[in-house]
Amino acid sequence: MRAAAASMPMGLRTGIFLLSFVGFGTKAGIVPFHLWLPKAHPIAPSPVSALMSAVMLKTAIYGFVRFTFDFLGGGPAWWGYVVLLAGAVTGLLGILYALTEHDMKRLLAYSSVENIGIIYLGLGAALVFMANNAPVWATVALVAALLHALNHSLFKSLLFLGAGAIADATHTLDIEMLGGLLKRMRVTGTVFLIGCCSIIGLPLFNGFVGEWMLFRSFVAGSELPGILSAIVLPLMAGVLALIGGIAAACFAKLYGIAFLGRPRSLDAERAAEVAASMQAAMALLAAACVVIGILPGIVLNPLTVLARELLHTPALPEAVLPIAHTLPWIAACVAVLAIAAAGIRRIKRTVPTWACGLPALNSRMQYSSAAFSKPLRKVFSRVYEADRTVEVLYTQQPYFPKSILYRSVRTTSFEKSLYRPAVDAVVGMASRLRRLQTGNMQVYLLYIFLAVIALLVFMRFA
Amino acid sequence: MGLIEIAAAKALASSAVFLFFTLLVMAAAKRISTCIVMFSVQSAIMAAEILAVAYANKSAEAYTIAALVIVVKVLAIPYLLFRIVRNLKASQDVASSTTGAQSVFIMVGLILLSFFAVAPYARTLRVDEDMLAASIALLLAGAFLMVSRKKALMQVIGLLILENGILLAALTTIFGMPLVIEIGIFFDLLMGVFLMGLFVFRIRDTFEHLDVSKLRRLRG
Amino acid sequence: MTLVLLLLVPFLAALLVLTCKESRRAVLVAMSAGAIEGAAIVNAVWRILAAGALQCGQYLRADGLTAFFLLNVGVILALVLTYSIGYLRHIPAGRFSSPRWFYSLTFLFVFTIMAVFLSANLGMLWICVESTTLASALLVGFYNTKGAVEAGWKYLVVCTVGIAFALFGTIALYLAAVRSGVNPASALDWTVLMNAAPSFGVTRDLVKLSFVFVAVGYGTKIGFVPMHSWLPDAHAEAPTPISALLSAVLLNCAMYALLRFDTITSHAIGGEFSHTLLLIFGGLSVTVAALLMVVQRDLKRLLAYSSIEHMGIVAIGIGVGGPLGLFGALLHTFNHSIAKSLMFFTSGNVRESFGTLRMRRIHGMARSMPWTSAGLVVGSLAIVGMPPFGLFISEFMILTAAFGASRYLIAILLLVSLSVVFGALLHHFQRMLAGKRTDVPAKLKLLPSDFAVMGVCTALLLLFGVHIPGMFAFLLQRALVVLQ
Amino acid sequence: MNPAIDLIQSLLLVAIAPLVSGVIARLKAQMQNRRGASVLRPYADLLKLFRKHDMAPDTASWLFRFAPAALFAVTVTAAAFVPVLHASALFGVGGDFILLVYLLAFGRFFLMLGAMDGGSSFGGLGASREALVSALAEAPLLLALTSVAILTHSISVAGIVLFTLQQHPFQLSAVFVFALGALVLVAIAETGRIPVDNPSSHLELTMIHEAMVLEYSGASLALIEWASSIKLTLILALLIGVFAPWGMAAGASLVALALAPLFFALKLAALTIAIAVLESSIAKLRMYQVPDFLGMASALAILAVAFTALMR
Repeated sequence: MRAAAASMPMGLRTGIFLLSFVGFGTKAGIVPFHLWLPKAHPIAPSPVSALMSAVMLKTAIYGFVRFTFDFLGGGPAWWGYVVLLAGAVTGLLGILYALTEHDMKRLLAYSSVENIGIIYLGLGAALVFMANNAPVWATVALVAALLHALNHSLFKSLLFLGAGAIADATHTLDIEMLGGLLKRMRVTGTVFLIGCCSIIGLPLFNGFVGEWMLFRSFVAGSELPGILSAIVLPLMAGVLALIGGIAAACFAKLYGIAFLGRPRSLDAERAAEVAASMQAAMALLAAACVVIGILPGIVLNPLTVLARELLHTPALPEAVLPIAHTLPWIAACVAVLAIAAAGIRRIKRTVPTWACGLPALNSRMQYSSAAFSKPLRKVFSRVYEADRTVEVLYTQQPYFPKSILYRSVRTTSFEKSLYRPAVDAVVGMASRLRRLQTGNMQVYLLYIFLAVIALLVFMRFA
Repeated sequence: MGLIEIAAAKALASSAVFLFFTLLVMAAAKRISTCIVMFSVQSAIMAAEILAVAYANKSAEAYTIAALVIVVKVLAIPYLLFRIVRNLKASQDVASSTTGAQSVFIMVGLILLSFFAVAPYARTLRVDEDMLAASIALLLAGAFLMVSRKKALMQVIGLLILENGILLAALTTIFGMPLVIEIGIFFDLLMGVFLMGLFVFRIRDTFEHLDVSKLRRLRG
Repeated sequence: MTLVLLLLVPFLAALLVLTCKESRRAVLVAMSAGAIEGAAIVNAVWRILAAGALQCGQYLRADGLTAFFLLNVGVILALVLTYSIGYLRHIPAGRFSSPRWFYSLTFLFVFTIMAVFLSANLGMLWICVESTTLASALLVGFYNTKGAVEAGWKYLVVCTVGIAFALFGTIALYLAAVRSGVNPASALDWTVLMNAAPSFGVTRDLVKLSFVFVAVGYGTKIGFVPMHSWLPDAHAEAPTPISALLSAVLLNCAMYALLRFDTITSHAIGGEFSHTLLLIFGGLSVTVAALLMVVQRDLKRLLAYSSIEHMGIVAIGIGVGGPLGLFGALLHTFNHSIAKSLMFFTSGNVRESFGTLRMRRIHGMARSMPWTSAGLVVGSLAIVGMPPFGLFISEFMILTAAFGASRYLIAILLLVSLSVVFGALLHHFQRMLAGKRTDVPAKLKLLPSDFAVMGVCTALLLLFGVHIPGMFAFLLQRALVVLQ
Repeated sequence: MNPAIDLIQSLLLVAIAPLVSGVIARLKAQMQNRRGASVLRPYADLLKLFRKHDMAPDTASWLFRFAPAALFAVTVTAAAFVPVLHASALFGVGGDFILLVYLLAFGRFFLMLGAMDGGSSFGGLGASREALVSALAEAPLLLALTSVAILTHSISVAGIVLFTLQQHPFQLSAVFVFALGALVLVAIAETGRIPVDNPSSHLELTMIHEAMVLEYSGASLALIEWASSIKLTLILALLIGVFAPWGMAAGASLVALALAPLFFALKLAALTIAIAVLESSIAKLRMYQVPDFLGMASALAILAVAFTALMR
């Protein structure tokens, strides 16, 4: 296969690359082919969502890797830049969209888009390294991408299962209706927290390892001879950091609103822990997240073998090995310190939350999910286009309105400016075509006769 | 040359004109029964032609085909169609979307067009120009009738005329195809007309009219 | 004898089943006849593979290509018959619309289809293709509703007119052969024509003329745009098993006829002309069908347009040519037939449950009918060419062949259309699947047979997406040998 | 080099952190014509808080109690990355800047969650604002450090410091200027100083950090306050180490090691004065101008990275 691919003309190779990029990209959910993902996830039951995120997206990644790296054996640097760009845009838009979601599963689905973007960043970097004849770093980038894919399937499954548990316990996935679940569902809440820590790439959790290797390979990009790659790759570290930062905000919102504070609805208040089997499943995944996060060596080695198989390259460079040795020490250090710090303190009593001296707080006074994400939404308002309406109902007194209704519908400008016109054009054309199917059979017959005549004319000239 | 030969030669030479005549009558016709009669006549002319060819070539196959044409197209199908018309007890109007004069003019135009179209082929294929033109004219005329007449039965008749054109084309160029195939085609045709007749009844029963231009529930 | 048996079984079954007044007996007879026919097909395919080709008299022959399509018919027939067990519960009793009539007409239809594949003679081929129209027209109009009658009528007339052009084309080819010195008695025989084709040079124009008419004629039956107008009506109004049969078998059957003509034409005057024509039809079909899928309101019409699109893809595969293109095209006919059957079966369940196929009125499928929804999702993923389903492989082959042959325009057109289709299906199905449990009017109990059918379809799609079985690949190679 | 030295300098960093906060507060007070509290006041505060009762709101879960410990632990761990007296660190080879940045993010994440567990609107408000600042500060911080890492051919913090130390000040690439600019801006945002946040504010309209810790009391509060002063000192030490390490010991020379605290103290003093001057002379930015502020930092950082390639 590889030999056949090597002898193919460049045009064909490019064709295959672009095809597999778009084809697998659609399946993986890279922007701008991501639209189906957040629509499909909320419909599916939680285990299916988990499986979809974990396996289906990964088969797409696998397919792309297989085609681009194994079958085609890499290509010119611009392939890599295309993939990098796609990854950067996908990651950023994915997490920005996730930030504004209040439906837990939609949020997680958009976060899948983001993670696919991160994986594509690694794949793009690997392609650039390969085109620049730096197989060692290509291996690092590819291992990073594969590792992140693996990690993503772990923590995203965990989170989707957690979402399923919450749906079971509270019958809703709208986080504006939740709150205080950690107290009511201790195991679910704890493992969900581990999932959140993993997904935003905190050290000692598995998400960090993949991202670290990505960062490392981006920094190594500065050693490449080409000016362009030496600028673009390190800048991608900034993109990745921005994605990570927003992801932290996003999952702080998700966890903080859904699991912490006071319940925002009766259902959330009455929530109880889910079945033990479900807890066990989640706990297993959470354990995997932590183990890989602290001892990344156990997955790094097999993945390196795999990547070397794909790229036919030497082992990982020395420069990336220390992380595997450092993380356990860091873990130990943090653990000892945290235990020590926790040991100093003795919680004496619980008191009502301070309410500025007013009567007791209620759940409606808490920060809502929409409010939490508001500052970031405002900063990135160019990406979102919200249709806002505020209806204020006054009685007699002008300063004490009876009710204020605030409605905000988010449509993303990306969808508006790129897809809307395209979709409108397609639908317009389709509607016009639709009129050709008049229902009148005589017109149909006319079409056939016209086709014959047109072809006879064509035949004369062909 | 005996009388029969002279008659045969005459028939061959002028049959195209007769065929054109039947087409013009159909174009002008307002009643379905006229069209059915004209179709029968048209088929009879073709049968005569085939008989002439058969006689000239002493071909048993051609005789069989002529017999088939007489049985199926001159007698059976017109009979079937008449029965349908009678049983339908509906208006006999062909419901043309063009006026009579327009239809005739268009028909004349189609006939001229077919002469114009076959000119180059007639020479290379070494066949009689007006017969080939007639076959194309029949094709076009059938198509025209199907498109312009709104009654379901007229679609059937148009299709039959179209079919006649194809048959004529085959006859004038290569004296028809192998016998088994011809028989198969005739059988298919008969079944087709029978089925269409069945559907005409169903249309009348379910829609209570026979105007196919109003069958427009399914579209888009 | 092997070949005669293939024809005899469905024909006798059609007669026999008509005598069964009781519907359970009819089902039993039909299922056993189906089993016998299946065995006969397997036997025939086996023998064909062993012998290369089978001949029976002057007019029946089966070669590798036939074997491939026979297998296709066998699989779909089995699926359709099994599905019908459950489906027939809902057939209202009428004068001609009873299970026995349904089975009788279905077997008659199968009989004509088998005859198409077994014809050794292009004239016979035409007769049989025309017979398929006649046999299936009554099935399309089976329900005798306004829509069904209208669809049946249009189907009958449009296809008969279209097929008439194919007759003209056949005659033109016959003329060309006779004028090139082939014995008139065997000048319609396929092998004879194939051998004589290279000497058709003198009648070059005639061969071209012939192919134009054949392409329009059989193209009508295949559903190429702009001759496709009958197809959505017929597919939408026919009983669901018949829709599957039409889409999965009848279209392939017409495609088979066109493929035979294309091969002869390519041999006679080179592939340029006929392939260009196929690419034009293919490109037009794919584009128009993809666009029309966006604005469909009825589920089965949507599926019908999708069939047009896929026939366009097959035409592109043949038009691009080369071993890869042809291989992809043949494989695609098979994959499409399975995926589309699955889709139609699920649409049948939807109709029984919701009482409508208007997509706007269908909500909450995912909750209320999870298995059917799963079938729909698998089918639609397969139909838009997602890995790991079979259509991905065949589409990929066709695209690769197109890029390899530097047919960039058509390849890009195909890609764009595929994405439009993806968008259209997503748009339609997402709304149908989502929603509350309460949106569903009636609960449909699925029979084991329904599960079996959907399971087999899914398994086959997955199998062909992951690995093409060796025997099947061998069969396909044999079919390709015939075409080259 | 010597783990003992590394341990001592890390502990030193942790130990002097409250002092740095105290000095800055004192300097600010004096600039504002107040006498100000003793520079040792933060130690007294910590001592007092550690002895006080620890209270938790009734809505809070275990996370509320765990968050300060986690914050403190990761911040102290991060302190073990940064050379202070000797150009090495406890986490020398593996202690790279990426890990450092993410460890700080770790602490912040837990602090945000702890704040939200209180169930009042203040916690959510503070966490939301903190999320904004940290989301936007992470990229320039990482990019600026990336450019430095590229220039010094090392990703570990100790390695970066060692490289710079071995250069003559005038040998250093001009790119450092951009990196320094970016890092200073980010450092301000990260440590919650004016003009991004006001550490002494108790007005809900302006506060970020203070809003988050409103529900904390006793030892928990002590841990949080200590952790944030460690973070401040750590970042100052990082700035010193990366951009002006001269005077730090590199070899095993005892003289150099003995002089190193002096140099460090001088440079730290200069920085605290700079902070005090800055905080006394400019006003806090409006909340929605903070992104602009960080945008400038990002621009500088991007420029720094681009110049590393362009000026090779």
